[in-house]
Amino acid sequence: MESATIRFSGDSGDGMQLTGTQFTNTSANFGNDISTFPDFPAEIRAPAGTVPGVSGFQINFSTHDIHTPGDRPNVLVAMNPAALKANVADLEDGGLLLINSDAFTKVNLKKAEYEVNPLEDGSLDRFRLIPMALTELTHRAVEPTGISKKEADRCKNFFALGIMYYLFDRNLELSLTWIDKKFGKVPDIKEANRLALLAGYNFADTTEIFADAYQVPAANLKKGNYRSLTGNQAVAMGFITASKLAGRPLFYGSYPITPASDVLHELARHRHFGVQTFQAEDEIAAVCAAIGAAYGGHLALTGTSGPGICLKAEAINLAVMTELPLVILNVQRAGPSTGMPTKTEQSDLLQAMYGRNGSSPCVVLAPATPGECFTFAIEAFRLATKYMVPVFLLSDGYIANGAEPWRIPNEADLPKFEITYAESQENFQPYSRNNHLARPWAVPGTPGLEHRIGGLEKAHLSGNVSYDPGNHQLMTDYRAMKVRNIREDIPGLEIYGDPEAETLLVGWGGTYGALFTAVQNQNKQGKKVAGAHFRYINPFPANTAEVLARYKRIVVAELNEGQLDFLLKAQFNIQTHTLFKVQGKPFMVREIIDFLNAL
Amino acid sequence: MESATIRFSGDSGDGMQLTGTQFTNTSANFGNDISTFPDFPAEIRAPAGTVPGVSGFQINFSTHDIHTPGDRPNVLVAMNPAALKANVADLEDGGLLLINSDAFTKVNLKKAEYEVNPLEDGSLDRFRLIPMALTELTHRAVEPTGISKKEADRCKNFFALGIMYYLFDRNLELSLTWIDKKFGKVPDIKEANRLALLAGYNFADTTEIFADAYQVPAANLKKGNYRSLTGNQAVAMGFITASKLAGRPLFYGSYPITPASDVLHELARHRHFGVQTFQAEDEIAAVCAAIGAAYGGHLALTGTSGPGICLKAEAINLAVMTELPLVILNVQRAGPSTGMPTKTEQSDLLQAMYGRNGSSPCVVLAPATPGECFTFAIEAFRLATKYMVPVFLLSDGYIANGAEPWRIPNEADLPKFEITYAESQENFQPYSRNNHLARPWAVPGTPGLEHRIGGLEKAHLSGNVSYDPGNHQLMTDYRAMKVRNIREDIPGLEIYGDPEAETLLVGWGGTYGALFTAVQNQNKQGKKVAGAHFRYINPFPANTAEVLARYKRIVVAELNEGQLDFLLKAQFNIQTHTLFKVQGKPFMVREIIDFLNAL
Amino acid sequence: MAEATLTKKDFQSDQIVRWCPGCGDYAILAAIQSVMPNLGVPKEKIVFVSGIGCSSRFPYYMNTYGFHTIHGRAPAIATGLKLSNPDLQVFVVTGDGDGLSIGGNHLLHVLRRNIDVKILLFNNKVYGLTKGQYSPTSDLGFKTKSSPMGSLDQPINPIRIALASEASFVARTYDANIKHMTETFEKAAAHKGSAFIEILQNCVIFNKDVFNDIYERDVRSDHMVHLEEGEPLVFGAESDKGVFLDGFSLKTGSLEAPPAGQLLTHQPNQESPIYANLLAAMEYPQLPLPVGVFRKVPRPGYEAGVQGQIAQARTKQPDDSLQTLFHSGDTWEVK
Amino acid sequence: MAEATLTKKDFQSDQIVRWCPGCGDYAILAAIQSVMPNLGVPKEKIVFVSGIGCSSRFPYYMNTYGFHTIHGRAPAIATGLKLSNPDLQVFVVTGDGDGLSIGGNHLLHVLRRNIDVKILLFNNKVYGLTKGQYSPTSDLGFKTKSSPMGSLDQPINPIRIALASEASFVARTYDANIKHMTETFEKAAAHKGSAFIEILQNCVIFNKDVFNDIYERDVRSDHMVHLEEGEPLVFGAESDKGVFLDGFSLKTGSLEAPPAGQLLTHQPNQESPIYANLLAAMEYPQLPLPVGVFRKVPRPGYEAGVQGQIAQARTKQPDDSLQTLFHSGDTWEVK
Ligand SMILES: Cc1ncc(C[n+]2csc(CCOP(=O)(O)OP(=O)(O)O)c2C)c(N)n1
Ligand SMILES: Cc1ncc(C[n+]2csc(CCOP(=O)(O)OP(=O)(O)O)c2C)c(N)n1
Ligand code: SF4
Ligand code: SF4
Ligand SMILES: [Mg+2]
Ligand SMILES: [Mg+2]
Repeated sequence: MESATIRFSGDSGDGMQLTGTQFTNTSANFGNDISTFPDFPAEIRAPAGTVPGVSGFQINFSTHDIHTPGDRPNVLVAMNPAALKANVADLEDGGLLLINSDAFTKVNLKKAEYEVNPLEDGSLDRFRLIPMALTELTHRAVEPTGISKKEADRCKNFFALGIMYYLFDRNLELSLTWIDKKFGKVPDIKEANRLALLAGYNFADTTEIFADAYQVPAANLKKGNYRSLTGNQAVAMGFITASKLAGRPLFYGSYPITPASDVLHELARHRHFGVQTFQAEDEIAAVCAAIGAAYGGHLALTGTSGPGICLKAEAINLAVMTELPLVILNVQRAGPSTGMPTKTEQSDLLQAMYGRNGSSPCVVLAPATPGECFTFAIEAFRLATKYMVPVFLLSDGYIANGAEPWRIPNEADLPKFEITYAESQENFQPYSRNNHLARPWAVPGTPGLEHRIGGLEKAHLSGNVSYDPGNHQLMTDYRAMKVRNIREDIPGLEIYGDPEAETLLVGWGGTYGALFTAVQNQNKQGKKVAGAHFRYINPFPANTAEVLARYKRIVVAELNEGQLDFLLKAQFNIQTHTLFKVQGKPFMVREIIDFLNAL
Repeated sequence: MESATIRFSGDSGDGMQLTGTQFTNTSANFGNDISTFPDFPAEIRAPAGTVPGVSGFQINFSTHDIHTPGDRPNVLVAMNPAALKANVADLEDGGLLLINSDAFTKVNLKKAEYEVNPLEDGSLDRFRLIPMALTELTHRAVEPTGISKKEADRCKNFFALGIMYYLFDRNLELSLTWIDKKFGKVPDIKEANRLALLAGYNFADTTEIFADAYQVPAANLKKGNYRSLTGNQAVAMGFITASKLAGRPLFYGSYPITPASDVLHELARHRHFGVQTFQAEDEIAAVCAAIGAAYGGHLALTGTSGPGICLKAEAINLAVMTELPLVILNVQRAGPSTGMPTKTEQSDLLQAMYGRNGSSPCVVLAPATPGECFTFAIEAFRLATKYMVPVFLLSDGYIANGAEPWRIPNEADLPKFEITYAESQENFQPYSRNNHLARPWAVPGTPGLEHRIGGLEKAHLSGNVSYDPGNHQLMTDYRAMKVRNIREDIPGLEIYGDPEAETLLVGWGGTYGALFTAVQNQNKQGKKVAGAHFRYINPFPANTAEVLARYKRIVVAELNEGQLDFLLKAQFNIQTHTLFKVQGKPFMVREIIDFLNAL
Repeated sequence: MAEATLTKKDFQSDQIVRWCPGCGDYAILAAIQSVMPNLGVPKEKIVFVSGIGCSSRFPYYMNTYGFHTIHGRAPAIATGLKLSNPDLQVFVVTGDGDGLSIGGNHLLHVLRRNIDVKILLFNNKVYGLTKGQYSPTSDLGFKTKSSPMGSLDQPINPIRIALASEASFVARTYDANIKHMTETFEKAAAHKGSAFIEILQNCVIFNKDVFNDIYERDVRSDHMVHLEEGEPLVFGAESDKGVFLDGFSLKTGSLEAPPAGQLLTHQPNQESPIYANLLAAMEYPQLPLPVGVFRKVPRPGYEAGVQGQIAQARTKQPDDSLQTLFHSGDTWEVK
Repeated sequence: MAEATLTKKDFQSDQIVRWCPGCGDYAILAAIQSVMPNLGVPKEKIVFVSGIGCSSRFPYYMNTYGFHTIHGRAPAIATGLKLSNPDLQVFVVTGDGDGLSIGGNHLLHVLRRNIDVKILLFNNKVYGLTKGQYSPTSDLGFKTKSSPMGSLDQPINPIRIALASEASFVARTYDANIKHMTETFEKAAAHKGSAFIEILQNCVIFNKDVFNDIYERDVRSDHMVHLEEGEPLVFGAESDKGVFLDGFSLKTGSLEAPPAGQLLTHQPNQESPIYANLLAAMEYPQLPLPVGVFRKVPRPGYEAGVQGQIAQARTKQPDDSLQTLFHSGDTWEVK
């Protein structure tokens, strides 16, 4: 087998995220390329056993390069009827369906709103159905530890994991070590989980429920040390790295919100890097505190998700006017309004571009993969501090929670960027500009640079309040030019896929994996398709017009109603074919291929 | 003379706004067409005598139709050196410059940062300079009343007004009546102002400082009753009218902000129309209270200026999701951030379109003149309640404070619109839709319609919370279609100017007067130019694509960095020539003509 | 009268309740549902407005009108609703995060205006919905994912905030006592004007049993004092202890051998805020925690004020025709 | 030491002051400028952060660092600044609208966190900058352009809000008394932690002389009581009257023939908020208005807490190299 996709699904309380992560780490360690997609229930804990309470974790692991967690699982593990109901439609025909038959009780069937037991009505016939008394088997396995029934119940995810390890011929070592570490302080629980894992593996081995174990050999990844990383972890690590590279402390002002909260949690654990996390009373205070810290000379970051950006808009404009370096992280989720907080979407792009009063240019970046969340976190601060400008970093729920193997960089290979504060001087001009139009970063505490800034229009050079018409035009132009000129400081738009293509598939941010895979797939089938993916959106790369002009047909695919499409049309006077999806879900590769084929 | 432009300028304390308004009313009453432009100092009262403290009021009055307050005054009244300094550059060559020479003291010259007295250094030679001892003359005129020197000082604006009345052969009656009414309770002040006005008039008459009085005959205006109206007054009156027409009370939730506060003041005076004004603790509470009132079945309005819209964004999205009728008035001012609060700009258009997370369509309207502020206030509520959707009404500082004669409509000629609330019924479906896709307006208190709404994605029909991917797509599409379909319910884009034009001058909102005048002017010179002005921006009128396609050359002119231009390019795949101005000032007709000539 | 026959069941919606098993919210929901039939208000005149949080899912479970709004803004939305429809009975449901963190300012202003809405603040001293960060009522040193080394934020006391906001009705109750909740809610509903009720609520997932030291059955009588109008502040299993004011400080002592100072008698109707502030300063474990109505004073209602101004304006200017409106300035005729 | 030689003039910026002639803000500016040289802090370490309002133009006139931010948000911006640079001396300038209307929540939270910033709230009971609408401290019935029939909003008392926000330093002073302002500002600057100072300020344009009944020279001694630590609450031109606590109510009486109750002695250091709340309840004309320091208690500073956690974390995990960070999870090698 070249690659396989497993989805673990169960009740929120069944530990499916944990099971998925264990399988991910083991496979990654084994040398597969991987990509994962956790699918959480909506934030309220739904009643156990119901469809809204189902938690899922999908992993795609492969012997070659992969870029998506897979469209449809080859194997589905369903711990209860609700999990089956919520996920079975995605399982490929002929796929392996592993079910905890103990959970298919009358009560549970009713909770999942099944009228008849699907295990009995033939509705699952097109799958390789394997019902197993997982609860029962786990209970028996952990009996020697004498733990309670309830505690025993909670071990059944490890039993299921053991089965999967057998099926894909994986080594148990990593998970056993993890169990040791995690439950070291509660020996009987540790032992129970150990026993469950081993029992699952052995049970699969001895009962011959599977014809054979599959082999998904190690991928041919670039040499190096790897770890698995979600976008949220990566972005946090990137910000800390930026702080180390710049030699300035990181300040994170935030207010909890799904799916951005984990960045706060992650950064809060890193006080020993000098990181300050400030959990503010709301998003307004969070961004304002960050602006205060930027004024104070820190690497200032604020992070949230869409609705929080609404609240930060007025203050972001203050940073635009005062030309302070500020990075704004938006882990996008499905909107408008509260929308679907746990679901992914790319619909906050135009908000980042235009969601403020007045002419208010900010830099807009969008990492394409979990790994790029790391590099773009650094890039965001490089640009913010070099150009004294707010920078939006648009991540999304999909890459924020999805994981992929990340090749650990050498410190020496990391980009450098230098920060200089204004130094004591006579006749300091807070709104003078250097050759790339940045004003000086003058940090309070520096003797001789005492000056006043604020949200009223500033006079060129002196920074005094000015209502002069010509000055307002000049400053408006400066603010715009400063951002526009960043074109010269960023890489050009790259093309992947068939060099002779006539069709260009264009996307941005977190959809990269699916688009890339679709192009690969098309090329394999001899279709003349290439792809270009935007990570830099404001400004667009310098060669954008030229690249777009090369193709007969431009297809724009995004998870919104056409926001990048809109920007491209307005700026480059092009016509496009468009594939828009607003369903709170990432693209399936199939959807893109079908669309391209139907053109 | 066909038309004339006078600018009164003086210190904030000199009563220039009052003087201007008097001249306006008298001229309007006389039968001229008029257009005015008050130019307030920035909001803090600057020290008397300085340039930032100068207050100006320009009026253009004419014997034919006019649409702008005039580019450059023919007559400038400057009450002190600062007023001269701030305004003299605008006076036309050969223009009449009336100056209060008493104010040109050393101290005042210094406050205005004049090194030498401009009355003496020949720098005003290109004007018809008329220095007068206005202070002195006024003091003498009011002596009989025995009022204090300070009080006497405050009468000199009426002295100046008297001079202007003589110069343009105006009747004093209206102003004398006004003085009677206004100062009725303080007889000596009343008498003093009367004396000052008469003395100014008589002084001009007897001293023969002017060769002759000018005649600007009455214009040929449509028959009817007229009054003069600023955009802020008009919009307030329009909202009250909407409330009367709909038979539902008006609720205005607002928080004071320049230049929108006067709408709050104006509406607060109309409690007897059942109007509720709620001065909230901030803009967020203001829009939220309005949403509560919309939910409660009122005509709900919230109003502010740009920075306030930032704060309202999250709540506007709640109205989008809950599909409640809400009108949002934005009296635009120069941005970004606090910007220049007293100055005009059109730079919040894209914010209205895209300034929220997610895909969040709202209707966007922009009245073109002070008078249209009235009709579009009604139109905003007609659309909001018919389609159950938030509607932005984009006014700006220029039309909000500028006045023009307004032909008082007959009640019978006003548009009708009907509002229906959902009635008690079984199995009520709060997210069912009528044939124009509006959901029912179900007001709490109605038996049998108990239901729950909120900001989470709603299930089609039932309105329950839904995370279903297909439902999210469906509802996203409905929200967009609902707004898009309004195309069918609004007038098409009209063309003015040369019917055989090859060039189309396009604008939106408050720049109409200048653009229209420029086209008229070009046509007079035989230039083949036409104009089209957008009042409906989202959706654009149904015939927009077709109209734009008719012209070889499209020129977009707006007071921002190109926001309408951007929308047109993205939606209609056109190329444009652009004239953008971001100076906190309206267009001068000359600028547009020059631009067109240079094409 | 139709409403006279309503029962608790009539107030249960068809939505499955989705709080965690064991969450204190269930008991609060049950108490509210059981109080509803007693209000004498028809179902369709009752509206629950909430913000965002676990607690704020509340309206979905009530078979009344309901509006699950945005984070922290429920008081403002309720204000507009109540001003537009003064005869509705409006409840606001909020949490310690929703109401005191992002929404603190709206809470303050709705209370000072004395808008006639009943505000139920579910205080579980944590952000439940976003999975367990510390809140403005969390204890100093509270360790959460966002405060792994302990919270540094001095907690605020919701009752003190409500009193400083000039609230006319201020009470505290707790999820472990349905009867006490029921009585408190009924008193709040009967009050004309804003009513603020803090409800101690157990978040079994992220701040499990944080109030158990105070309100568990076996300690309750010693660690709480139930406020009863006109009654002395007496507590203890044997009702043998009292709360005494000595100078500016409060202390407890036995009734049999009373300490120096004056035994407090509960006077929620005092116009001056001094007495209520005194009670609000009582915090466990230094003193028993007071529950019940801290303050209940008559104050003019805002809605009535608005309606009064409209009526008065109409008396003064009875003509509200459009023609009069249009002609209300200087006008002239062109012939 | 360079800073020792600073004078008031060094703190005057080159900007023309643009308040209305007669505005109370001038006196406050003069008082602040005269206090600056005495702080022992070099000019470059002083920052004035303000919101929006007439009062908030303040930073332009100070020759220190200054940040004129956006409406209501100065406390939050000051928080970030102070956390990033704990050795700055940060002042926040705000108004009754900026600080208590739109910015009420940030004020509350900066105070409870005890961030070491000095907050000067210019209370003129009106929105000056937007030309005269009523504010959260305006009197009931106040007629303005936005309340032509009189305001219906119950005013709040800034001191009570600050106390409920757990502020560690709370004071009131007034623009008519430079000496009192100067002393109060100096005390605030010396306090470690948040300091909140309400300054009664005369807006001569929109709320002219609103405090004259209280603080004009000839009535001042009868209508105000100056709080002095350890001294009895005595007032009157002859210092012959006192403030007495009788049960839960305060009253005034002659010292010679004292009424029932206890003459209050000023104790701003009381840990319990009861005493300070008592003073905060004193409002003119029922009682003389207290000015001076209401409360001043030691509390741990937030910045120190953060720095402490960083230091502790570094002791525990001294290795802050990037390689260690990158390798901090499960890793594997591909060869
Ligand atoms: C603007 C905005 N910011 C943040 C959030 C995320 N959020 C939802 S609920 C909540 C806190 C809830 O805490 P609390 O009010 O105490 O309610 P509980 O869940 O504890 O009942 C937060 C931060 C949001 N929904 N909207
Ligand atoms: C977001 C926003 N809303 C409203 C305003 C308008 N505004 C400026 S200052 C102010 C009130 C100022 O009152 P206060 O704080 O009492 O200051 P004062 O002018 O009385 O000193 C308002 C409403 C604004 N600048 N920004
Ligand atoms: S997380 Fe806590 S508050 Fe939320 S439902 Fe669960 S137990 Fe209740
Ligand atoms: S309006 Fe009032 S507060 Fe503002 S500067 Fe003038 S007097 Fe001072
Ligand atoms: Mg909570
Ligand atoms: Mg004020």
